Amino acid sequence: MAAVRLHSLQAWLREFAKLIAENKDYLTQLDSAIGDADHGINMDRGMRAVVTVLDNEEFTRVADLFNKVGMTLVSSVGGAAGPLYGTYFLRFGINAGDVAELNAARLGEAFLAGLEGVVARGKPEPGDKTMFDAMAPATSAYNAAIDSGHELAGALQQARAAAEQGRDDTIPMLAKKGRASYLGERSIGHQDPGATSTALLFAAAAAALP
Amino acid sequence: MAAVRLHSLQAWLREFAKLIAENKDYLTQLDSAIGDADHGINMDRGMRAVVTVLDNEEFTRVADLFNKVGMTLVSSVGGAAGPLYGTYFLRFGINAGDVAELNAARLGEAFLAGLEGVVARGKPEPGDKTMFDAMAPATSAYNAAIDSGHELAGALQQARAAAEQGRDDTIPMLAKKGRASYLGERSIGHQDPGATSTALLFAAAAAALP
Amino acid sequence: MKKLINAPDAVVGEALLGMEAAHPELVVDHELQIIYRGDAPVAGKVGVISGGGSGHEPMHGGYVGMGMLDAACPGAVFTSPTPDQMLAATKKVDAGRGVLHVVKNYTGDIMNFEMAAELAVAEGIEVKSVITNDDVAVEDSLYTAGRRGVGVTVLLEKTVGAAAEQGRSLDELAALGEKVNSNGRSMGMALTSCIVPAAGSPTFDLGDDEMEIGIGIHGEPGRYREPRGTAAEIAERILAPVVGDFPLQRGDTVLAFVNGMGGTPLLELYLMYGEIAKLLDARGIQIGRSLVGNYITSLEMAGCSVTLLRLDDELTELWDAPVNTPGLRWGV
Amino acid sequence: MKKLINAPDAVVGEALLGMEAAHPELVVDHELQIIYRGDAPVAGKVGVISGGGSGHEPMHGGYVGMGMLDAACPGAVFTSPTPDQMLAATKKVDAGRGVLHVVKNYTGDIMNFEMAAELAVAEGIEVKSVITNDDVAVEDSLYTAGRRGVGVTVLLEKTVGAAAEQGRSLDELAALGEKVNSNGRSMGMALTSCIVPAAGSPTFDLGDDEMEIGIGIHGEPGRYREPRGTAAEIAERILAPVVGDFPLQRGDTVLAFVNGMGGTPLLELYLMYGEIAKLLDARGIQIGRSLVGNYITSLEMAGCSVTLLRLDDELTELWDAPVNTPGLRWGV
Ligand SMILES: Nc1ncnc2c1ncn2[C@@H]1O[C@H](COP(=O)(O)OP(=O)(O)O)[C@@H](O)[C@H]1O
Ligand SMILES: Nc1ncnc2c1ncn2[C@@H]1O[C@H](COP(=O)(O)OP(=O)(O)O)[C@@H](O)[C@H]1O
Ligand SMILES: [Mg+2]
Ligand SMILES: [Mg+2]
Ligand SMILES: [Mg+2]
Ligand SMILES: [Mg+2]
Repeated sequence: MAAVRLHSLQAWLREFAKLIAENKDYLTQLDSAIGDADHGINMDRGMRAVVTVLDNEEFTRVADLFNKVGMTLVSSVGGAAGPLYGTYFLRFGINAGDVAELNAARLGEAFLAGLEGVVARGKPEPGDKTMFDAMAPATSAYNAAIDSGHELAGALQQARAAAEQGRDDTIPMLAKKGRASYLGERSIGHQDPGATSTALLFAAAAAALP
Repeated sequence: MAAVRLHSLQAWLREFAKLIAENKDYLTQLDSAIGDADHGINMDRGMRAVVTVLDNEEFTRVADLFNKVGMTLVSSVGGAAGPLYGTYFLRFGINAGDVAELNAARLGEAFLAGLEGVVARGKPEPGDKTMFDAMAPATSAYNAAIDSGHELAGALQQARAAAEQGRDDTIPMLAKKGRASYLGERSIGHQDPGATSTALLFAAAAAALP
Repeated sequence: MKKLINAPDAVVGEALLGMEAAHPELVVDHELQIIYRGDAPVAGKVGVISGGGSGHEPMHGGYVGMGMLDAACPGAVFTSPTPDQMLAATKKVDAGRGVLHVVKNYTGDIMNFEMAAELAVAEGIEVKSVITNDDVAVEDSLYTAGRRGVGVTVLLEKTVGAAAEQGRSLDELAALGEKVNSNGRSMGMALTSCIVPAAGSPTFDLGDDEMEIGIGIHGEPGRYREPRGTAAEIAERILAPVVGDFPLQRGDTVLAFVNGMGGTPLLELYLMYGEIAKLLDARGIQIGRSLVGNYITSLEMAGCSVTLLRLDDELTELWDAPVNTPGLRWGV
Repeated sequence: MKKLINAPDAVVGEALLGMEAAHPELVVDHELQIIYRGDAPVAGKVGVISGGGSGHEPMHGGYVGMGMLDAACPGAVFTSPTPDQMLAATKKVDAGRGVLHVVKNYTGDIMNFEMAAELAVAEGIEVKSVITNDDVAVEDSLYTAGRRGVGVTVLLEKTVGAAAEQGRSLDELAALGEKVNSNGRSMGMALTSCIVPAAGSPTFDLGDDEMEIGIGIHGEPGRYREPRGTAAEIAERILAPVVGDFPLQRGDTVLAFVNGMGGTPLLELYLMYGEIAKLLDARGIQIGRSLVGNYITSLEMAGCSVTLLRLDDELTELWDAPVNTPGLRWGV
């Protein structure tokens, strides 16, 4: 089975940065409706900082790469998304460890470690209308696909699809975490911005990792 | 020649109050363009106070009536218009004196005294784009008409026409006094609000005094 | 009209109820609409009063208190108060050493204060006036209404108020006031109009990409309109005429005052102050003291003005002297 | 977008240049974006820091100085600052007696301060946090993000800051902070939206005859929208839930704080204060202290909030204690 090399992981991050930049206004618009109109701005600031790191530093270990990415997001994003995505990548890197590549199964473990980091940091529960609602199904879908013998590319496509489904599923939810929760019933009918950026994260993975 | 009785003078003031009320927004609009958007509001506040005085007090002497009217305007209008119209009526009353009626010639003298009060208070010069530019020609026209043997009603019609002409003549003027002067060249092309209210004063006279 | 009001005509009177409730150390005459410091008249002190149209808060009511004004007379929004108010205030704050009237140079304010002074003098009170006319956006001439009084008014009320606390005479205070005025210059700009409550709609319309330079504090249109600029461009636009008018010399020390018109966030005012400080530095002008915030406003107008006051030791000391008013407070 | 800025991304950094120029008594770390009081760390004193998104000025940067905060960490507009900033500030203001973090209850602020505290503790600094969550517009529940921190934050920074000057311990200050928070409640409303500079357009649209009740300070929509009311109606709308939530009793004494959202003139805020005072009086609640003005804003949003803090002798004395910051200054 093909292993994911360091340059693919970097390509993933660059692709994520590109998708964020392309969807910056859209994410901010979604955040206008049920938040404070900055999610696209925040994520774009953070991912641009990540790209600068990728442009200027050499990495030979997955752990180093994602430790740096996580710290960069923590230091540059702020808001809720900074600690959440920052912790995601920090935990992803710690789990991946001192290696130069990941096989498909180890990638799934790293995805899960990232997800657990988000849960530890933000205490989201399923249905709270957060990025968790895209991240958890995507992670499960990926691991289930790998477990049942799919190829990396196919599994990532399933993760992407599950993330997008999870993102769409946030629309009817009543927000219980984050700023959208202040709206109570009025949060219903709006798509969660963080779930939307998480769908981009898995779209980037499906495009760049295999 | 018919004399102007106290009740006609009161009718003049009521008619002026009515015209001001009807033109309140218009005067304020004119003042928006070259001033601070309050001339109609100011004049209406003052003339409503005058009407309240007329409703509640008895007058037997012209001097008393106009002393009270002038003081009421001074106390309730503020801005530039308060002292100017206030002084106008104060001087009008002093000139008219301790009488119960005015003949046409004495009325002309009172108009002139009022005008001189405005000049003393505001130091306007002809062409400065102020109420003076309507008040001075109206006063001259009235006195010239009386001097040349016209009836009261005809002289007042000439005063009204001259005030309206003077009002229109303010349009091309470059303001040298009052707030409009801050605009310099940009004041050109706008009709002066004070000259406009003065035209109403003489329109009210033409309607109510004869 | 997006305002927190009950009825346009009631705005000033009802705001005075709030002032009174919020500041027990002040006394409000609701009938005549006058705000007094609670201990007026202050024995041995010349009284200092001011007044003008409402809508510029905290000026003037917010500057009543120890070290500034003894009384303020608010008029209707953007409309000079009446001589009745000024006369009553003058009588009440007079402790026998006379009363100084601080008057902004507007035809209405001048004429109403003039009438009040005539009446007060007739009643045997010594009155002097000091007139502020610091707005360099307006051409100065003997044959026109002359320059408007704007930002310097705040600085004058503070410094002359401090000098009054020291026990200076009416003549000395009038002279000091003229010194402050002649050492101060201002210029303002607007990004949006304001809405006079009784009028109900914006006094002027500005396109989303326009700004108005040389604006006053009453929603009067400015001297010219141009495409909206960056903060750096705007700073240069309003600072250059101010510096040039004195003209200030390298090595001069100033109090630099960046004032908000009411609708511009403090974040942006600080940003503007940074730009102004940079430009002053480039010209070799020292900033001795500074003031940033909404101190002489024009309702909810977005925009700012810059005022420079050339400082010497006397003015610096008077600026630093204790003051205890709702709008400026330190040293006590 | 009618703003005095150069570039949306540069707003906070450039405003800090202005803060530094205007307030020589403060020290600004431009790289990390931190505002310190010039004499930090203050020997023998527990450090008190806060931080949060920018756009609420004068909070928090304007509350740095003697008697309030030792440092403030501004984030991007409406975005929590990062743990780096908070960690650096914590290290710098620690004089050996620990550091109190004043945190408004927003997911982002909580998580970023949490990370900073973890890092600081790992470096051997004692850190405690006090969280403000006074906004009664938001339903409180263990299973949600809970109430937002709004107006009480200002009052807490003032009173806890005063207590820190007295030399109280970190534990005592944390306990005092909780006391302040649990004795304070707020509710806000908006007449217009604000515009986040980087977003460039209003966060929400409100019809000319609508208002939004239960608004936060980040342009978040409120709890409900209704036809625009009079000041008296609005006062009742926002005061009733505040009073009811405590609930306050006849005879209670409060600090009544009417706060402007940034775009509403002070004239109107005083008018609102008058309405609030009337309603409190009718309920038999005494006003012990008051505060009226723009203290915790939401850029140029028009609207206001009301905060009540139940006072006892301790809180009153701490409120009255000397303070010397750009945003609040008295007694020195
Ligand atoms: N407690 C939480 N757990 C997980 N995700 C959360 C939590 N709170 C907020 N989020 C996510 O963060 C997103 C908002 O991010 P962003 O707008 O950048 O931060 P902020 O809300 O501080 O402005 C939300 O759309 C949601 O998906
Ligand atoms: N010095 C002056 N002499 C005569 N009339 C004047 C003078 N200054 C202003 N005016 C008149 O006053 C009018 C403005 O009145 P108003 O709007 O009520 O007062 P303000 O300018 O104080 O707002 C002007 O249109 C002009 O006709
Ligand atoms: Mg957000
Ligand atoms: Mg006017
Ligand atoms: Mg006026
Ligand atoms: Mg945010």
